[in-house]
Amino acid sequence: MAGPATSGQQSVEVRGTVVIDVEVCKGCELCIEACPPRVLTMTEVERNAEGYLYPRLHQGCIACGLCAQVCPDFVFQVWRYDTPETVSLAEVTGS
Amino acid sequence: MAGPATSGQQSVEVRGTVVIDVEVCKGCELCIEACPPRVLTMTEVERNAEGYLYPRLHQGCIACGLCAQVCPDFVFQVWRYDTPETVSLAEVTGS
Amino acid sequence: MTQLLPVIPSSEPPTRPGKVVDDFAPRLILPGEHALCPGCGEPIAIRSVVEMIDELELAARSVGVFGIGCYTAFSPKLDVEVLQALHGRAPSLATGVKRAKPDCLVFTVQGDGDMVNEGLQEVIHTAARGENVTCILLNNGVFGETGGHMTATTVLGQRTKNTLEGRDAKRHGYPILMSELLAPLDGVAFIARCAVNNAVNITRTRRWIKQALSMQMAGAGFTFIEVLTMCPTGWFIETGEAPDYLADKIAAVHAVGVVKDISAADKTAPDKTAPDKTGSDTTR
Amino acid sequence: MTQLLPVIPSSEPPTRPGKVVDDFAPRLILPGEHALCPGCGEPIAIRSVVEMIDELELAARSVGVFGIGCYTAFSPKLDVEVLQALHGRAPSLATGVKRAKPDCLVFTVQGDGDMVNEGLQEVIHTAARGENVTCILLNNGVFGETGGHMTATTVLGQRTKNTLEGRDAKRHGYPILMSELLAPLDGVAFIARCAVNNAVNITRTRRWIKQALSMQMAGAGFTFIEVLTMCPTGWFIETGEAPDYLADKIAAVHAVGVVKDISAADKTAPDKTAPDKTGSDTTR
Amino acid sequence: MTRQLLEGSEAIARAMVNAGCRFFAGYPMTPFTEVLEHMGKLLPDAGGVCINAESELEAVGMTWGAAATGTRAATGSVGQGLALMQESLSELCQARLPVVVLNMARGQGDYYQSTRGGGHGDYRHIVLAPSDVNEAANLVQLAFHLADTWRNPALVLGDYYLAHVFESVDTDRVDFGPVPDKDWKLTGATGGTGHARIVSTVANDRLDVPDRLNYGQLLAKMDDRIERMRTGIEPMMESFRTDDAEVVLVAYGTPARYLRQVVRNLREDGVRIGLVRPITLWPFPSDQMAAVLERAGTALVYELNAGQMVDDVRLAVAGRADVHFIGRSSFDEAGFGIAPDLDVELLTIRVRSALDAVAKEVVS
Amino acid sequence: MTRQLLEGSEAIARAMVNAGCRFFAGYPMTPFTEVLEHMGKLLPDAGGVCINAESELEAVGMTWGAAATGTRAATGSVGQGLALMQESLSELCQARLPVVVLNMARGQGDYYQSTRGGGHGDYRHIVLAPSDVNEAANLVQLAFHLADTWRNPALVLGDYYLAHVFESVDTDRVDFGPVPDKDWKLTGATGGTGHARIVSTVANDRLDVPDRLNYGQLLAKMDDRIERMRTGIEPMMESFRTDDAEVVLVAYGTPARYLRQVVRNLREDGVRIGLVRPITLWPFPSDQMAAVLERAGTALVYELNAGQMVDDVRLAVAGRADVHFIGRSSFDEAGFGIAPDLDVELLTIRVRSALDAVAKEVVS
Amino acid sequence: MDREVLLTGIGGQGVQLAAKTLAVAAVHDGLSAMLFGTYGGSMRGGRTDATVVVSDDAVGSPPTVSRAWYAIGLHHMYWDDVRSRLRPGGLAIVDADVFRGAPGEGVLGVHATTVASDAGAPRAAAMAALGALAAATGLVSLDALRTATAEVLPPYRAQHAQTNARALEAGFGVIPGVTMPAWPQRSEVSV
Amino acid sequence: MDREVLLTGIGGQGVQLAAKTLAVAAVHDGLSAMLFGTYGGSMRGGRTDATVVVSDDAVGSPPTVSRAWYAIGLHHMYWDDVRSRLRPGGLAIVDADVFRGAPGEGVLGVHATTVASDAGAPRAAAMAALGALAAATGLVSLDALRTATAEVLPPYRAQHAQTNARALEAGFGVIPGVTMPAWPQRSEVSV
Ligand SMILES: Cc1ncc(C[n+]2csc(CCOP(=O)(O)OP(=O)(O)O)c2C)c(N)n1
Ligand SMILES: Cc1ncc(C[n+]2csc(CCOP(=O)(O)OP(=O)(O)O)c2C)c(N)n1
Ligand code: SF4
Ligand code: SF4
Ligand code: SF4
Ligand code: SF4
Ligand code: SF4
Ligand code: SF4
Ligand SMILES: [Mg+2]
Ligand SMILES: [Mg+2]
Repeated sequence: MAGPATSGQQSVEVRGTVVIDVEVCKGCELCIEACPPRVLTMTEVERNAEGYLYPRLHQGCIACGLCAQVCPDFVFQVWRYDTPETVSLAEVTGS
Repeated sequence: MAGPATSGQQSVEVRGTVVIDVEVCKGCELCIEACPPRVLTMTEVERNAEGYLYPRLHQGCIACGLCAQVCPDFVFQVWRYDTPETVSLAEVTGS
Repeated sequence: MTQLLPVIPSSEPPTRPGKVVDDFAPRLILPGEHALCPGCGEPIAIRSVVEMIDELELAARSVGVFGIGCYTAFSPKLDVEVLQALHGRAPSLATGVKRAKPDCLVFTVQGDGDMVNEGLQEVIHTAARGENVTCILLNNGVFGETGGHMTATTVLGQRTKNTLEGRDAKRHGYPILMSELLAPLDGVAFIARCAVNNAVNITRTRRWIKQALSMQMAGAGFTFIEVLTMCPTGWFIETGEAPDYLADKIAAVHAVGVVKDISAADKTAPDKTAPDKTGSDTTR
Repeated sequence: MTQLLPVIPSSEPPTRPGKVVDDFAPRLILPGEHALCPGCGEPIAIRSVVEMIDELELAARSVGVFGIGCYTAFSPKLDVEVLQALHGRAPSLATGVKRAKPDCLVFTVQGDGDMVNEGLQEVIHTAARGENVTCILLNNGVFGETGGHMTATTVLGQRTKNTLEGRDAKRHGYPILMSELLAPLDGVAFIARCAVNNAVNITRTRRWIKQALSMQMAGAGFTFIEVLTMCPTGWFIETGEAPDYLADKIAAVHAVGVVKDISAADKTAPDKTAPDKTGSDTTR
Repeated sequence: MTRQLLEGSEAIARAMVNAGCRFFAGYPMTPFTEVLEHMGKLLPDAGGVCINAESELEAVGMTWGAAATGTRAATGSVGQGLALMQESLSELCQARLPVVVLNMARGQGDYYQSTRGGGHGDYRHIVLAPSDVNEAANLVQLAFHLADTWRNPALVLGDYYLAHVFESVDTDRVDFGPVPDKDWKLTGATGGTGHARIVSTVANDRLDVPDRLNYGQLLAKMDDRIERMRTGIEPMMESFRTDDAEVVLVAYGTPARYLRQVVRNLREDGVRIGLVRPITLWPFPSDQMAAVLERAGTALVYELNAGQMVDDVRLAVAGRADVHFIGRSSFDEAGFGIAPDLDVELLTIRVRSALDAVAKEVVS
Repeated sequence: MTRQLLEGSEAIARAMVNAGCRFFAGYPMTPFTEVLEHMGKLLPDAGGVCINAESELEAVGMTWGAAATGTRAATGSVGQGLALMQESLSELCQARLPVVVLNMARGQGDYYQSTRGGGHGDYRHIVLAPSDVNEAANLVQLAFHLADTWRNPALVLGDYYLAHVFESVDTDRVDFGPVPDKDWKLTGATGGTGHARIVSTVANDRLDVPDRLNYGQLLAKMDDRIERMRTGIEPMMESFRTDDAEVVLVAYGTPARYLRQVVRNLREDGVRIGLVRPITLWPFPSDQMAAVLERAGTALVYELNAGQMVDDVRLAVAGRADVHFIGRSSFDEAGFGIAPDLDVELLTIRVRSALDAVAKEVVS
Repeated sequence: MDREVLLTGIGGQGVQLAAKTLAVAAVHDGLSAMLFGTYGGSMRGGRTDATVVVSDDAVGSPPTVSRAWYAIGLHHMYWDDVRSRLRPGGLAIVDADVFRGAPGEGVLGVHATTVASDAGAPRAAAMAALGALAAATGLVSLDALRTATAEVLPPYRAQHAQTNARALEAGFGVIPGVTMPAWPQRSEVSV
Repeated sequence: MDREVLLTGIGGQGVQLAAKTLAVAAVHDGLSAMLFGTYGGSMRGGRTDATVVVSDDAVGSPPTVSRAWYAIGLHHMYWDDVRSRLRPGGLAIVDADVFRGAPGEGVLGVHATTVASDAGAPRAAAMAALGALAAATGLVSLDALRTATAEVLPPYRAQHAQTNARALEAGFGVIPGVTMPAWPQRSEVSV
């Protein structure tokens, strides 16, 4: 299963990624709840030109497209990799 | 039972009568059907000032008030006799 | 075989002692002619309303709000206060009257053209609001006043000025069954569909009107009376045929009966009659 | 215990080979910002509509008739032909379009204020007529556009600008359940109530919209889609709380599910879901 | 040219269909009802659609929808029904949709409604007022032509008489020349092209600034459009025996027919009197009328109302002729607009006494 | 006198309640919405009722019903919502019901709607146009007084500014003297007496001829009623520095406030300019205004529309002064009626160039 | 030359139908015609009037006229008004079966209801009276009237055409011949 | 004497609230005030502006003004228009945390967002800026502003009064003292 690492896991399978058009985001956070692997989090300080916080992607997207489906502002472009990428946890967390 | 005579009957019990304000009648004939003993009939030639045929009362009213209830033009005043009148058929029909 | 006895005089009160049990127009209708057609059902329905008001001793606290249709011409004959509304708007006027004078009995008198065509929205909102008024629909399935065209309640197959071959669902859509449409709304306390095509139905009409008015005075919420009325003129038939036409055509779709009664649940003998598909269970 | 992996860049397409499965706005929505509030459910609902039009390959024969509400400001962003109606009047305009161009897919987009307040009569008559159009109700229980006042669908207890202590039946009457109100009308072929508060409901929304549009193209008669949408602004809550508020408050009364489907009878596996009282059977 | 004895309503209906009208919707109201009825009979055979709408609001909405597809479409009612439609009738101007609206009015109390509008904001309908059935059959066709030309609603103001009088009439199609291409019409076809059409009261076209409507801008454009119509549409007026007139009657619609007789009668008695009859009520034939009235010096304005068109007459002459109002409301019991006052003898008396009053004024 | 900083909407609401208004119904539409909101807050405590009606049609209907019981009742909207109400608004005159109607208009495009009516037939609303919040608080009370006095609807024509500007304002009850007894009001009490009351648009009272309504007669009576109001209601007008003015600006409502500043500015530069501001728009203060304008010789009429009141100004002067229209529509993006043109500097330029143009005309 | 005919009665007497029959007949005879009917309310009793103007030229009159050459009265209720508008030398016919009170001097009473009833059309008194007027004046031909009776009925009342025609003919038959010719110069227009 | 203040920003920044706080405070200080706010649409982002006119006499200005003594800018989007209306010798304050681009010459940048955040009220930058304006000009007193913060909030947002007041005070504290007195003659109106 992809998604954020659960303690004990050695690697995650990353099936895709998203391009986030942060400038049209309105900070509603609907995407955060919708993301099954919960790899989206909101910025805490940075804001876009309209003054909104916006989401960032963490490693572990499964390309499910739910963020795009629930986003009222069409912020996401979702990519599915032709082949999933296996990311070693040690590598990405530097631990 | 009151109402028009059925062959063989000797007398009818007349429980009341109606006053018919023929000038406001519009000849719709609803009263004719409504009268249980069927003692109302329409004129065939005579018309009121507005040109309508209107109902006449035959002997045998039971003072049920249905004619008044169905009449859209409030043509009837219904009287209930304190005591019914028994009318001998021989007398009224002259037979 | 029955035989008719001779015609007797009927232009004067009898000399034999007795009392008047029905006196031309009822007390709350002013004497004299009115302008509605021969055989029209509307005066019968309106008569039933004012008689029930009289029975409930509410004559001096009632306001009737009239729509625009043939019944409009009848309204000035009532000895009950009348507020004339524009076509379709009576329920909102009734709302205003009731809110301003909550102790009044407030009712509307509207035709199917008035209520189900022009003013459908008003009555539904009034019902949903649970407004404590009684709306009375005189349903004849035509715009009588303007010449007998089809309304939103005209049943399939019914002949009207613009559906001379009968209303056809494909071309003219389906009728709205007003009592059934309102029934699911939470604000509605009582709904009955009545008819004035014969004495039995008139009796039920009176009973259900009385119940609706009583419930209003008890603050039950929105109450609704639909009365099927004859319109021989708009149906293009003889006056004498209209009662049967009503029973056979109209009431076959718009079934006579109590459609909703929130008070029935609490009663041992509910004043509720099963819908009657023919509307002609009668002594005609 | 889950642990978040590091943030990765997301401002550019990836270099790793892959394909776009969701491309910002769908094809029939023009790119760029829109003026609706953060967390508003309406763009999600409208997106679903145009995506289904695209799937059915009807983009070049569709006309959408818009009511007046917040969604109005969204309509010029569509790459589907749009006819703007006055507040409440969209179903009649849609009727005119459909009668003049029977081959077009004709749908309305209306809010609860637009459809259930101002234009209640229009949609009911259109439905009763069996008009072969699809009316889409975006129901958020408030007049979003004018500041969040109560509408005719606001559920009891719901907080709005003029019912800050919650809608109270005594003062403000009862809500109208639009899908249920229309269901008994004979002209109606399909009714479903959907919601866009989570991905599962969005998926059903899309499915039912597709069915309604397909049935229209097959000439089935009037089809109706009610979509419960979030309005955090009018509900005076945080955007993130709105999906749950919708499920817990609104959908508890306006239940999600297929309410009527005349085609279901003929099907072996009907596309019909039992009404869901919570609207929250979800993977949220 | 084929003339038939037709009721005005039927003649109007036939003329509309001959003008290419293919959609009609209305709600019964006397004396408009018969036009609706005739359209219901005629349109299906002509490949069109007539709907007995459930109300006036729905009628105008349906017509709006049909017109948006480029179909020649019309609706109507009497003034009271049109009062209900006022929001739509003003916004149809804003949406720039060419619909034709019939007002089979009761009396002439709707002049203000027709020419000033009771809708909101600035807008104008093109208003044509026939005075007999033949003219009605012509003007109703012209109404479609002008509506299409200017992308604006055009209103034909009739009355009970025009609806119900039977006359020998020609309803054949009249060719008023070409109209602009309806390159704005909705058929669905432009969807998915990136430039899907929009017909709107609040948005001009797809957004120029992509994220905001500019409704205000659209509203402000109306000033220009009104001005272009006012100057671009040719005003029409009939002058009857005004050449040497010292007093000129002003009336429109059916009353003008009666006043023509009055003029004939008075001329026989040597009174130098004439009649002008505006045919386009908007744009009002101000210049033509001013020219006639100024030359004559005195105008007597007759309307079947409390005085409405008289404003436009006064505005036209701006004090350069004496303008007197000699009309009033006059109704049958049912209020349908059959006017007991419309009687050539009564009107002759009325005009005579107005002439006397004017003469006295001049003397005193 | 107590002055508070209140938003115009709230001030108007308070003034209405203080005037005895006990029923209000409306449907949200910017910028009317806030008045509705404030009435919703105020009325229940005052023993009254405020209903958020489901639509404008229902709002005016409810108000009609409440007014028929003798309750002081009001409704309102913006011009667009009032367009929907036109049938009711004209028939309320026919029913002779004293309701107060607020038009918190968007811009000034509704002058015709207010003063000529878009309803059908002959009727007039009494129309009052305040130009600041204090005046609004006063005139809205006067509106109830006039409505009751004349048994006729009275309309208060406001705008976005009046609805939304906060000013220090006095909303206390103003005593305009007694009003006639409402011996026509419905309470049910006359039922069964043989003379039950009727409040109707089609029947005057119980039938005189018992079996027939005479609707036509009722309609025709309206001519008189209009005339009685026209002559009986005192017209109101403000004159500002017109004594020695050679050019007089004419404006009503909020724009007049800006033009007063313009007059001050231009006076500082020695321009002999003044301002007249009609306060009653119907009856229009024709005589007073004509006197001022004729003496000055030139009038510049400024309205935020394509030119509507200018008709009344022209009708008032009947050619005895030069009347130029210098207004135009001006809107914010949302179309709410916030006008970029309402800027003292811009208006000063506009008036100056009008003065130049007039001067040139005179020379050439 | 305009020849005005006024018809009056109460709702249901067939006044409008008779008027229309006359106008259509006139067109059949190559004349021009204008017809204007008025009735209170759409459906119910009350006054009903019609004005028909027949002309051998184009009709010059407006829809209603102050003066008329001819009048037909089927009911006494509003008759006085109509009668007072008759031109000197004109002709008025009333249904003597229905009329109460004096129809006025010089008015021709025809037992139109009886005539019509006898012809099997008890409701077509108006037609009988129209027949009589045509017979007395030659305003329109009987042939044209006969043709017109069928044309003026809506399809759902087509069955009445026959009876109406019979009443017309019966009424026509009551009058011995043209006594007051409408069209001196067109006397060839005859039965 | 009329003292005009223009406030501008985008929806959600609290511009209208700050304006109302100022107007109410002015009334508390015994001055008269007029306030007019505009915003595109009712509920959504976009330009939002307010004009406040404070006067030691009755307010003479109409609801909107061409020229102003003071301005507060919370967003750069529509700033240029506002700035161009500043009277010579007037004072403008902008939120330096949000502004992109040059606010213009002679404009005082205040890190209003930071100041407000530091005071525990991250959304109250407008209040901080208003505090700064009051401090620099003495247009209204800090006391009056404090009182006003509570009054201007609707009941359902009463919980924000405290935080708004803190932001106000923090903004007030940023400015060393009255540098451009609004009311020379009323210098007693001070903190
Ligand atoms: C706004 C408006 N539209 C149309 C009319 C014309 N009109 C008068 S009565 C009527 C129909 C009435 O029908 P209904 O209410 O069914 O009453 P009925 O005549 O059948 O008793 C119509 C359409 C009107 N008076 N007002
Ligand atoms: C005739 C009319 N009345 C009132 C309005 C004002 N108005 C604009 S949008 C709106 C409410 C819209 O509510 P809804 O349809 O539920 O849409 P939402 O904003 O909630 O999406 C109102 C009342 C209007 N535009 N037209
Ligand atoms: S759902 Fe869209 S608008 Fe909302 S926070 Fe996520 S990206 Fe931003
Ligand atoms: S596509 Fe979106 S919702 Fe799905 S995993 Fe990736 S970021 Fe999360
Ligand atoms: S019911 Fe009445 S109106 Fe009808 S025929 Fe009988 S008496 Fe006459
Ligand atoms: S009261 Fe009327 S219905 Fe009853 S028996 Fe007598 S006449 Fe017949
Ligand atoms: S038309 Fe119909 S409803 Fe009207 S009075 Fe005649 S019968 Fe009654
Ligand atoms: S107010 Fe509500 S419906 Fe309107 S845009 Fe905002 S969230 Fe959406
Ligand atoms: Mg009916
Ligand atoms: Mg909504």
